[in-house]
Amino acid sequence: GSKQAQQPAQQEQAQQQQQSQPQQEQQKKDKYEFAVIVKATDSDFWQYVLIGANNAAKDNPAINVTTYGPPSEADIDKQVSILENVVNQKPDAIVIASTSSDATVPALEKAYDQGIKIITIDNRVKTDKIHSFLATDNIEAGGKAAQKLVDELKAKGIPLKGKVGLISAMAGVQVLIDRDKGFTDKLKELAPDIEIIGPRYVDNDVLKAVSAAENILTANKDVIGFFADNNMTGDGLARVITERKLQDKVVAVAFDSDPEEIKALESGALKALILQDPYGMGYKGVMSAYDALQGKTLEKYINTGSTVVTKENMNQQDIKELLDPTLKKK
Amino acid sequence: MSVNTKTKTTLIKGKSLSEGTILIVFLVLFALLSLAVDGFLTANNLSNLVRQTSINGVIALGMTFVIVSAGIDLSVGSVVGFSGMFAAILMTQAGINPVFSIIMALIAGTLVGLLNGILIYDGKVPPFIATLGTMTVFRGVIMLISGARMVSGLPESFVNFAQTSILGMPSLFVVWVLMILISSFIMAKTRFGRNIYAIGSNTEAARLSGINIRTNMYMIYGYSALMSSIAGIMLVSRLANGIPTAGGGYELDAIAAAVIGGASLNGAEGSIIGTVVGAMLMSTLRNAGDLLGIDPFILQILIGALIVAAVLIDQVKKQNK
Amino acid sequence: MSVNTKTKTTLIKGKSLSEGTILIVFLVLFALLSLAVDGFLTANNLSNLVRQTSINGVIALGMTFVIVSAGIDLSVGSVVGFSGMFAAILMTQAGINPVFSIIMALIAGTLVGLLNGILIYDGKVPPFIATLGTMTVFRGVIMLISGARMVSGLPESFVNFAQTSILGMPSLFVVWVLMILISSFIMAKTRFGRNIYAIGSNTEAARLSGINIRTNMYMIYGYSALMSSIAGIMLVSRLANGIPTAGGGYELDAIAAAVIGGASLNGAEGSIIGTVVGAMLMSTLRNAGDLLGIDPFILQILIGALIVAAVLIDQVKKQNK
Amino acid sequence: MAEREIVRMEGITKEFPGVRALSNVNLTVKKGEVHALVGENGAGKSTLIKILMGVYQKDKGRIFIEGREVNISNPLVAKEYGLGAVYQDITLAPHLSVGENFFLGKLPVKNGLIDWPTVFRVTDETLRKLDLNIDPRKRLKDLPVAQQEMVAIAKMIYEKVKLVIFDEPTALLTNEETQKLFQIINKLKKEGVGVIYISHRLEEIFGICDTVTVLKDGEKVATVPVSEVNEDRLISMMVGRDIKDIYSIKHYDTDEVVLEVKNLTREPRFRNINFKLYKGEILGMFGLVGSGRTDIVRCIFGADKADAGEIYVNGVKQSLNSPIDAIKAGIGFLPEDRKLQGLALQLPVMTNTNIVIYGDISKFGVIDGREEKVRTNKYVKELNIKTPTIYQKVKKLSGGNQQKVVVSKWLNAESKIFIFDEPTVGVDVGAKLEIYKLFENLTSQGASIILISSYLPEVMGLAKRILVMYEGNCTGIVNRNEVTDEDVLRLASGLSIEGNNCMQEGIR
Ligand SMILES: Nc1ncnc2c1ncn2[C@@H]1O[C@H](COP(=O)(O)OP(=O)(O)OP(=O)(O)O)[C@@H](O)[C@H]1O
Ligand SMILES: Nc1ncnc2c1ncn2[C@@H]1O[C@H](COP(=O)(O)OP(=O)(O)OP(=O)(O)O)[C@@H](O)[C@H]1O
Ligand SMILES: [Mg+2]
Ligand SMILES: [Mg+2]
Repeated sequence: GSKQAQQPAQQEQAQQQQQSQPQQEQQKKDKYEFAVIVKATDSDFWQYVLIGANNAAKDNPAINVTTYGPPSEADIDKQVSILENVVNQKPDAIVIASTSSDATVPALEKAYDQGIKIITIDNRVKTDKIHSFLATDNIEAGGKAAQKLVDELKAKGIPLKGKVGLISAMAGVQVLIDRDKGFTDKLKELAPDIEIIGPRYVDNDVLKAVSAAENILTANKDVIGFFADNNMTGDGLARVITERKLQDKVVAVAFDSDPEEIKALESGALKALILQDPYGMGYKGVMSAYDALQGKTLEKYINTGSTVVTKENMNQQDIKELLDPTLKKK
Repeated sequence: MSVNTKTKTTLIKGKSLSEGTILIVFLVLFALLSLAVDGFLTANNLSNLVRQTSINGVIALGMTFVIVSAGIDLSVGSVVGFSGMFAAILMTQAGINPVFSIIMALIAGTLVGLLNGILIYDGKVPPFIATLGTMTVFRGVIMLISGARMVSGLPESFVNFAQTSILGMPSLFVVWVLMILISSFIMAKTRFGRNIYAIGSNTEAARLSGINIRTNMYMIYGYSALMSSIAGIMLVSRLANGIPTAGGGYELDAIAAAVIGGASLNGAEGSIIGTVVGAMLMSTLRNAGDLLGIDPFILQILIGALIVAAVLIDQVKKQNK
Repeated sequence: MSVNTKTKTTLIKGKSLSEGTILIVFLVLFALLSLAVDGFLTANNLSNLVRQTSINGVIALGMTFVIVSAGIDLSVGSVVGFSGMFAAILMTQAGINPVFSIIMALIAGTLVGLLNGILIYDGKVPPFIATLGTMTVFRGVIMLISGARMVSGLPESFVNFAQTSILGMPSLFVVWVLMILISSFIMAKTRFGRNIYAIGSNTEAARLSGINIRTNMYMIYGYSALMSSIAGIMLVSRLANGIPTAGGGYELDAIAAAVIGGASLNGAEGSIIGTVVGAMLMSTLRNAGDLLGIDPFILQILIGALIVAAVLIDQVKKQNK
Repeated sequence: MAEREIVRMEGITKEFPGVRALSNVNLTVKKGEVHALVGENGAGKSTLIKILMGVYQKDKGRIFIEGREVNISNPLVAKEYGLGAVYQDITLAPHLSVGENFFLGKLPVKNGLIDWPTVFRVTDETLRKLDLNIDPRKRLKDLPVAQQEMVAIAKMIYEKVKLVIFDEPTALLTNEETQKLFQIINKLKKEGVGVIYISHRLEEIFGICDTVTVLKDGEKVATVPVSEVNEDRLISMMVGRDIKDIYSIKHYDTDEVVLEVKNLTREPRFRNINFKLYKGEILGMFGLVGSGRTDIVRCIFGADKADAGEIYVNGVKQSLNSPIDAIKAGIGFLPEDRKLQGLALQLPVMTNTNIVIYGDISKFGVIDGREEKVRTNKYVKELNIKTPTIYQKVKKLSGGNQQKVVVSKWLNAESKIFIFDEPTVGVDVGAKLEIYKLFENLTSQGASIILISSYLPEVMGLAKRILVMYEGNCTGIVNRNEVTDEDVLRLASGLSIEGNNCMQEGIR
């Protein structure tokens, strides 16, 4: 099941008393309440995480998952509030993709001290009071994008000079900053003659991403490549390349996956997608928490990895599932 | 009498002084950019420019109706997203043919406007609050019906529309021009248009003159929602996908376009042509900023400053009269 | 006179009928939730609840001043972000001590409000546009000064503040209560407070009565910016980081709180206590939604509906009088 | 004499876009003098005093106060020089209490806090001294307009000024308050305060003023002691021609009932109202402020809903649920407050003139632009509306001309029953005459008129039958030939008059 059962009030009070003596010995229950909190509920990426989490609950009948998230990633304060409210409900475990690295620390530490199992995913939180952290190494993944871009240019015989446009979904978001940094550093290392135009920020709006890509192309005659650091920007970029039939002249690489990006990969508008494993984060996050409840010791950091997907490998079953985790929805 | 009395301009034959000012600002800017920015005055870029403006431009037309009636419509962005998502779902998951899907989506979107009208007229809820409510509610509805996921696999014919040209002009721009013509015709030549100004100027006097305020309010907010719905369809065609977050924040752009174009938030002032110039001014700035490679943050600061400056110049001009 | 005349309520000694309505709505909701939702009426949850409301609550106080003066302040969210980021940078990169950093940030933030006041009074730019401009500009400024990067490594003492309790109450809540007391004192008991109502009711009459509109406008927008700056500092302490996007969209929450609490966007109506209840109502809904594990989209729809419903109920009540 | 002079304005000239409002006007006011300022609508009276008060800036000319040349750059400066004004439109804050309005901008402070008890006590005392019974805690906008104006006047008196300006103060007042105002003016005069008094009611000028200055088309015609002119002379100076006996109009009343009202009730405003209106008749409605006249006609017009009662138009029972129904039934309504209810101020004369009939001059919703202009020009000419073009915003017209625009709207709608609620408020003699001629004209063509006026001479002069209201009750429908002014005033005050039971309807 995936809806939260209500705890009777008495039990709540009983638990409140327990709270004064932290780190009780784990009592085994036949039903555990898990809270999964994502950064936002409005995008495919986070929906994939939730699919993973819910699947884990379906695979393991002892787990009941309730999902939470603010409407948009910009609502950092709202996410902290949600976490506080969740901690107050005393679930057995919390799996959280924290928007901020610091803001959630107090609430998480409090939960940890109450004996709640804490698994953080996607973004590192600055505390040791967690049981495990599962995430993509975004700097490394950004580097992979640069590597792939350079490889493709070489394969096409395009000389490594000219310009590469960088379209970023939003300013001031840590994972994007990491991706862009990974990409920029690696590209400078591999092809020092290439100039990076951007980043152009587009408020995570596809239409604005379209305009940004168009305008970069208009202003610069020698654009040989593009990098888009999430799916919204990838969609916008793919649109422009398709419309202008630049598949053969410009190498475009983007992050994440959604149906539009997959199509673009097929058509060659995007040469590669750097995929994280949101499903895996959700699924493994819940499973790790369960393991912790069973008394197992977990690794402090699990790199959920990033995968470079191209037209060539996109039809392998494992990659297909990575591209579209809804295929795995139970 | 309120603070804003001072911002009012002389309306002569439906044209306000402000329009003139902003048109001049726009033309000067345009001339400067043509000279100073390589690649600005090219067919390609101009076609980009008008296309980039079209979708927001259509929304701003409906917003002008609302603002002239002394109202405000914060729900336009959600209506854009809602109608687009609705059409996308009908076309894909329900397999309904594009034309029919579009019609249904336009109707559904327009009904949101009707709801606004009912809340505002019958419920006497101030427009800001009523449309803030529907904005929030319908963003939630979009998420619910789409499961917060992108909807893809739209029919080719539909997706191609945004790419095609009609008489050498981008099709989206043609839609905008059509809507401009219809809207300015309504504003300037029809009874409904006059009623909007009358309601914006003095609702009580309008009522005592036999104007049916209820019907007109329904029509005003319905028209705004219809424009947003059309913009929503244009957006889906352009992006080839139904995107759950699409349209978020568009209300501020639309309001800014109308006000830069001389509309007063106190009602009874504003015109379609002013709004069109206002919308063009904003997107021209963004376009030129990108072409010049101006630091995006500095560009943002400049755009903010220019929104204010446009109105400021108009004020200074009026004072010197 | 415009459509909104109908929304006006009888103000007797600074209290409007609307307040009563909304207070009742709130109390009924609160009672229902206490009975129906486990874990709602616990010390722990109530402490969460008030803490979650505090930051938006402080912003809404300043917004009330602005709205009562018949203005609007869209820049509050950017001021929140700006003052917070400014303080964070001073504390970390400049190594200035927290208290001094906070003071400097409050001054810097308040200057944004002064700028709003100058644009609105001296530039005669309508408040909506002036503050839309500063909102855009200062979001750009935040990005520029922070390089669009999160600022971390804040002093422990500062970060701890948001976690501590004062007299058993969360410190952020204590700050809010303090600001509530100060604000309602100003509104009800001082000349400045009464001038705000006079300006909101009839600026021209206020001017002819020798009220210095310029000074008062500076003070009104300055006060709003000061409140937002304080909220910005509270937010940085709560989030333990200077976050470049922080505060985005807060303006709508603050406006909603004031209007739900009985303020009229036409000015001269509204009160601090009403706004406080309005803010509490919204966050209580969100809190209860979380506790009940309601689907976030449905929760969003409910919140949107309740914003409208609160005002609607008030209208219906007034009509039955 | 110079030491006795308070204000001297010399060579004042002022232009608005397209209008020369004043050219080379002189005006001197002495201590204890009540100086009348008269002239047609748009002659520049309000503009002149607004320049004195610093609301507008003069283009040319000089202003002296007690012999010293001054530069009045804004209203605050004027205030500091001891000048006070009550404008045509009341400039108070409607949302605030009476007491607070009294102390607007200078609320008394005690220990840093506003001293509310003093505010309300002092306000109450001042109002009482002027014999006004108004609760100082009430919100201004909840008071009737007349009381709002009395508050404005009382406030100014309280401020102890050297020179007081009244711009058409009696337009919104009824007899009772007008008398109070005159007492106040006499008191001010005795205290050596100078008064500038603007009015279109000439008998008031002769009642209380010492000197009169006549303006015409922005120029000064003459300044003369009131004792040296008579009413006819004054009128001819104002309008440039002779006008005699303005109330002498022809009557065209018939026996045909066009409107019948039975038992109309809307609690708590009025109850059991019965009357008939005949074709071609002018029916007067008289009463004190708040007696319910406006409420009655608003119900007839469908603007408010009645609790009970029936309305018949041409013998057909009507359900008048909205103004739209009333307009269809051929009723036209000129509301008493033209700014709030009659006009779309920011819109051009043209739109205001045609607002009711856009449906008739449009095909499929598209307006016949030529017809729109033709009609507007016709009424601008017929009613002699002073406006530079038909595209001028109504808000830029003078008060009287604004009123004419409202009239033109209903003429244009070809109504058969006209309800005029205080139609001549703020209208000059010449224009009044035009409006009366219009009544004559309308009735001659078979239209009927309900004329509400708080100005007794007007009602007595124009209407053969007068319905008198007192506190929501009809105290009589009298025949003007059978009663005196005093009788009508008695009825309006709830007293009966001898030998005349007027509640019957067969007076005619
Ligand atoms: N703000 C303004 N802008 C343009 N024209 C104006 C303005 N105010 C007044 N006028 C014009 O100046 C002239 C004088 O107007 P003013 O209000 O002084 O007349 P008035 O003598 O007071 O008339 P009334 O008896 O109708 O009040 C009129 O033609 C009027 O239309
Ligand atoms: N005593 C009062 N207290 C509050 N409001 C009042 C009072 N008397 C009248 N009013 C308001 O003033 C307006 C005019 O009142 P009403 O229609 O009863 O008077 P009237 O006979 O038309 O008088 P008037 O000469 O002012 O037109 C109405 O809107 C009414 O609600
Ligand atoms: Mg005048
Ligand atoms: Mg009346």
